[in-house]
Amino acid sequence: MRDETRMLLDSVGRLFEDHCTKEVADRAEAGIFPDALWRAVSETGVPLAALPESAGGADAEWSDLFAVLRVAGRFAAPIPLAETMLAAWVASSAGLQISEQPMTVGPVRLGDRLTLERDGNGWRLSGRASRLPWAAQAGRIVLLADGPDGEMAVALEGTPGSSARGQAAGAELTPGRNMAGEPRDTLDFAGLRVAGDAVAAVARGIDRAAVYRRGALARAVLMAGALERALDTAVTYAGERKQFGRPIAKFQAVQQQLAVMAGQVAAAGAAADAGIEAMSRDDPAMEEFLIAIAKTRVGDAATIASEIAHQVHGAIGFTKEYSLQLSTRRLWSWRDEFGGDAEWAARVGAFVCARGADALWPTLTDG
Amino acid sequence: MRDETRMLLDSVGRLFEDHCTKEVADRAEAGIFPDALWRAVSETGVPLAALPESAGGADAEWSDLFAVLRVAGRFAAPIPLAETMLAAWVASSAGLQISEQPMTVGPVRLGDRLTLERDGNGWRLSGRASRLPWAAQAGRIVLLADGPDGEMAVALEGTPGSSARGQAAGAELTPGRNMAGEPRDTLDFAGLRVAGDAVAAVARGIDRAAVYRRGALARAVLMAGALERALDTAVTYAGERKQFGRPIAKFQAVQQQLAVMAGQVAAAGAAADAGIEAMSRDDPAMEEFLIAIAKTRVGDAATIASEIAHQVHGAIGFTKEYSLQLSTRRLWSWRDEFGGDAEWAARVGAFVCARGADALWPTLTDG
Amino acid sequence: MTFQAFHFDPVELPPVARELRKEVRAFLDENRASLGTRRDYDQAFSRKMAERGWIGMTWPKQYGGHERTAFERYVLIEELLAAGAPVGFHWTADRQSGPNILRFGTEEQKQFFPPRIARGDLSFCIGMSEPDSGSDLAGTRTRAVKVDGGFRVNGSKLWTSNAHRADYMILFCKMAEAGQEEVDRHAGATQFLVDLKNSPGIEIRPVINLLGEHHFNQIFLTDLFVPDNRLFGEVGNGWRQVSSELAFERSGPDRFLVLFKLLVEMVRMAGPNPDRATAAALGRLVSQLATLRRMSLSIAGMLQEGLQPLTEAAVTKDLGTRYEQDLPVIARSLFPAEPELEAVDTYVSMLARSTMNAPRLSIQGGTREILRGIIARGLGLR
Amino acid sequence: MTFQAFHFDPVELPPVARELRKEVRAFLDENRASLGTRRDYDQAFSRKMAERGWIGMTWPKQYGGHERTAFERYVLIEELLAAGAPVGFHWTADRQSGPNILRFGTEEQKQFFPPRIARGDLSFCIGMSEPDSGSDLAGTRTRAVKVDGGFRVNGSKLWTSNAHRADYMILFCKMAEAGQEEVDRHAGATQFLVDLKNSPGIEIRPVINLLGEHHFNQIFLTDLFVPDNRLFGEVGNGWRQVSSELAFERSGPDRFLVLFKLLVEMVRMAGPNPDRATAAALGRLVSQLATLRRMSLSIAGMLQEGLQPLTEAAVTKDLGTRYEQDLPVIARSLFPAEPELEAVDTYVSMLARSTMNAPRLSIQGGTREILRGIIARGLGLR
Repeated sequence: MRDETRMLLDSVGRLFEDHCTKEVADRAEAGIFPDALWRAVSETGVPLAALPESAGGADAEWSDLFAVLRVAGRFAAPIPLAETMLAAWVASSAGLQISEQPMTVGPVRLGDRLTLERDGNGWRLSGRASRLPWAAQAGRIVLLADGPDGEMAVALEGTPGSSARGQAAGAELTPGRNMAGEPRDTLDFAGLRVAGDAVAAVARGIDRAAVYRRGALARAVLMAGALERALDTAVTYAGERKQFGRPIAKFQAVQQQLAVMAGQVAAAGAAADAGIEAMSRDDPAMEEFLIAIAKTRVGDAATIASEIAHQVHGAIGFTKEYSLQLSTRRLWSWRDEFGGDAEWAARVGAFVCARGADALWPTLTDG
Repeated sequence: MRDETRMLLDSVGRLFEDHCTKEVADRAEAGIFPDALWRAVSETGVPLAALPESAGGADAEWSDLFAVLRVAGRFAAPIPLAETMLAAWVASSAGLQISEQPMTVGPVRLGDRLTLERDGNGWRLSGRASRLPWAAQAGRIVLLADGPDGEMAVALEGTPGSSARGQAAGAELTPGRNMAGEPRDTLDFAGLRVAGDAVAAVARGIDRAAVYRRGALARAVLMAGALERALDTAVTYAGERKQFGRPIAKFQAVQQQLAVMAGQVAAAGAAADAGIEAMSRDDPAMEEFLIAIAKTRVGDAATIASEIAHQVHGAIGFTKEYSLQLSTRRLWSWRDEFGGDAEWAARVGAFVCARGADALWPTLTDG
Repeated sequence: MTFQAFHFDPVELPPVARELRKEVRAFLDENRASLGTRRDYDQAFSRKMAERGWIGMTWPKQYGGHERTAFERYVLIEELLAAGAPVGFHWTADRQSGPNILRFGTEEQKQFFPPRIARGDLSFCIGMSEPDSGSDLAGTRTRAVKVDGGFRVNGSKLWTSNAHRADYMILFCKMAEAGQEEVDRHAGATQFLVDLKNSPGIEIRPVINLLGEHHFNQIFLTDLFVPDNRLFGEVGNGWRQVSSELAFERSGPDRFLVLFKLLVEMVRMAGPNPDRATAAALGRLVSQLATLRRMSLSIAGMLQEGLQPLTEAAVTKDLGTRYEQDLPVIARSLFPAEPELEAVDTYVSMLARSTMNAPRLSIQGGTREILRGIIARGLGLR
Repeated sequence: MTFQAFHFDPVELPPVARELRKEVRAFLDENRASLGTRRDYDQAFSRKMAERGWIGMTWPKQYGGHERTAFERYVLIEELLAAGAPVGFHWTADRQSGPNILRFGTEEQKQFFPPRIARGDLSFCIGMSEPDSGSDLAGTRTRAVKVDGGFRVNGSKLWTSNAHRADYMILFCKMAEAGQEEVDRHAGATQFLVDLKNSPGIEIRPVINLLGEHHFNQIFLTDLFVPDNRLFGEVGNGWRQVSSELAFERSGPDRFLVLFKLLVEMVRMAGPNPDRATAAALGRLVSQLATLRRMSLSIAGMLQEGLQPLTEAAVTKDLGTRYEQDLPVIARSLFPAEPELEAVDTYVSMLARSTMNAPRLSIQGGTREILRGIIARGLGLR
């Protein structure tokens, strides 16, 4: 790891540690956006760092940004950091306006489809974007839609604070949340009129498939962080909690379970790293293959590790009061966002089967 | 359990314990049929006990006969006991001759198909019966074949001792074995001439499907016994084997593993019992459903339990010298004979899905 | 060689139990509106059951019971659970507290409590766990001191399900001398029947679970006075009284039917003609469930004979929990969906609830490690 | 909070390693007839590798090595393993014995052994386990007594792979006083380099495995004389010498490529267009394998830097074994077949071999419990 990367991670780590308190998490879950946290993160420049310097960014490496996501995942930071990074990337590359405010990006589900039709010198947007992260609280919503000549990006002004059912960014909004209480709002567009300068053709390769894939990777990386936190929490708890007169960490059954959990956490980190590296390959098919592996492996790790973490904790881990659920509820949610591990695993399998049995080894060792 | 049943099981248990030594097992695997064991078992009347008294049987309950199979499974008895029971049932009900010698029955694989064509006052038999248990060593081979008017049973004179590749019962014989070294020979018939009195229409309900299903149950019951033996072996070993100055049974990790194994062994026994009871229902569809559950559940138990048994044993369990492999190699083989757990599980699933979600509970509680 | 470490002898349900099943199904059909909701604690429903003699159904008639067999009770409760009936009001009292009072209570207690439970008038909760004693009851710190006319109790209880709604709590604590703040691990364990609604010195605080629901409570007992006639069983006999409950608590169909509705929805998702892999995955689950039910029924048979099959109960509970915790994992892999608690789609919301509830299953009724320790003891390993 | 209990830092294969991969593939292609057979021990094949500088490739040139990187060696061995090359003759010597001699041997030993190993002239085996000491080396009973000009060794070794074929054995034993029959658990552990082909007092008996194959041996040592110059390392330092091998032994691609050919055959069975469930099941396996390979490569990077990542090696071995033991189970469920060792069908015979070999995987290189104990220690739990 480069020194500047390590310094960046240390500093955002301290920032998250200061801001991501249990109270902030609880308030966020009650629908109150953590403005102070967002401002602090925003001031580091991380959310827009991938943009070229000309566009107010820092030409940062995606690998550094995603390493920050891992830290955010550790601290269960209740902000649309990944979404803002991806929204800025899509909008800026298409030449659209971006915002310092939290942004979101979509569609995030395979089945959703948005369409754009010409309307004078503007456009009309129709269709549904389901379970868009933080849609009601985003300052800008960047969507990918099918235009008459191919994929287009749309940047809509958000209406932050509109978390009740109703209108948001001109759409019908149905608020929702994932199992961790993070906002996942559905937007329905019925021919919404959009100005011409808010719509542009996507840059080559920075399209819906790319957003879906990197969104999946973002979730994998967040999960890798959440898994590290859950392990840390479980190991600490096992050392402190006494039963039968000694810390439960001294029971071989608990040790063996935590060892299994640690193995899964380590594998998740390694798989997430491989996915991150894949972004620098400039080979979308191979990027998709490696991200698919990451989402699959991390998802499987999340399933095994969260079970063990709860098992080790016993009843306390099942309470809202205790912090373990901040990690595990996110793991249960994130593993199915931007496609679950079953979907991505099928993609991995389809990829290797299409190449054939004798190409399996070359495929695995490529690069 | 009835008193006579318990007495029967006690006496065959002693018989198997006396005869099923490691030496007998090794010799059987080397191709030498355990005549003394067979004679002893034969003298109890068990192999033919299901037949009516008029046919030399004892009108015994199938449940008692299958309870004997469980004991045979415990002792890894290297004889075609289940096959002889089933062969006698098919042949006798069709009015064909049976034999005091070991018999076998087939086809045992779904894909195999035998056909009979009229030839004067006799018949011609064609087709393949793959991996027929002990075919080369059986005194009589009872096969189910498609005749011009439906299923027919054929009873062929065996040619015991013909374990080399060559002819057996007039067929081309390709010797084979399962992973436990038990004979599984393939017979190819190319229009073999069979006398008229060796062929008869099957009795109602005592057909190929019934043989396949009860063959699967026989394997499940044998496995339930082999699982009990493997557990007993592992528990005994754990109590005797010392590491780090104490018996490995005292390590919590070993205790927890053996507890898991014991649970699987108990479940296998219960599932096998349910399959056995199903034979008395006189409802072939429900019998098939419950036997499918038994083969599935016991197969899954075999997979989990055999892994733990070997794990607890370490290197010694991996040797030919030590007895654990007599149980585990049979478990690995038997779980895939007469259809593996994947096949039978799919049958269970298809059955409940065809009835629909709301019928699931009534189906489970029926009876 | 004995070969069979544990016994799960086959049992056949008597005709009377089959008859009862029909009655229960008819009853559930009449009360369809109460089923499958999140409102599990419903005294009105319990009263309807009481009217039919379905609470305390195996108890002696002289104490309000109906002297029916364990098999009938088994059929009743599996039907209730499979249907998602709201049995929370009487559940604990019917399963544990009532039978325990009949076994260890004074004649006055047996006259007072069981008939009221059987009428659906009284609900119970169990005050056992404490902040520092979960699996390890010897760590109990709540202490009772003998005073004039009764006992004075101080301490606190944690994870007490339904304490905020129940009428009575069976309190597990230790005897101490006056003024003694700490009790040692081996002090005499003693139980009391505590009137939660009419006793000063009880503070009940909610403990919200990770689904945002209120089932657990923390209870603070400050100079709680319990009169002599509400001492339960003998001073120092608390251990034995508690462990006799465990076979009941661990072997019932509630140990593998908590998430049954998810399996039903999975079958619905599969449709009438699933592909082979889907059919096989469902088939393996159904095979596990059918086998668990058989094992549980076999234990009911042993309970009917007056046996205490503690090891067999631990086996069944452990297997049942493993099966249920696997359910949502397999559901996700067969029928991928983004789980959502508030989803309109039954499967999607059930997937969320099941996923979030799964961790609880291996905690209640004994953790996995504790159960496997009991099984290992049954194998003679410890 | 540190969060990262273990380190698996990303590494990138240097260009020279990529080049080597091409060479190795060409070499394997030329020697296609030797691949994937059951004949794993083939000195002629090892000699061919030696000619290319592929045995002892990371060792110093002055001792017959080639001073290439750990990454190149990594690429070499993963290619060999994936292809099923017969590496048994030099495997142990190349992986463990040679590096260990270079680290702890005398100058004379370093001059003698490594160059001969690198030429494909000498093969080694490891005499560590005994009847009463498997995971627990402190239970070792084989004892050496100092005599004039050397040592006299008595005892026996078990599970010694390839002892019937190897030239030398690195023997692990304990120092004793003359006449002492029993040694205590804490006596000084010491190693020797034993010439198996030219020493009286050695009896080697086959231990046949459950596949009917001869890999293991039991070795009886009766007044075996080992000259002073074949004492290996220091008297009493045997423990430390042995544990330094473990990171090498546990992290390599041999810990997850033993059954690789089964995965290849599963992909073949699936065909180019598998259904979703089959694709997903294969995808999960491929995802595990790709991740294991990355972790193993990361450890190679640490070894290259001179680190001893023992915990990371234990993690990788444990995960690798779990993955490989699951392979035949998942194969059976995806592509049901009656496994048959002698089947003509590659998949069917491989399924049988894999099923029967699977138990071995969690024994060799440290049992599951031992590895998890090491990981737990790395977590600070013990």
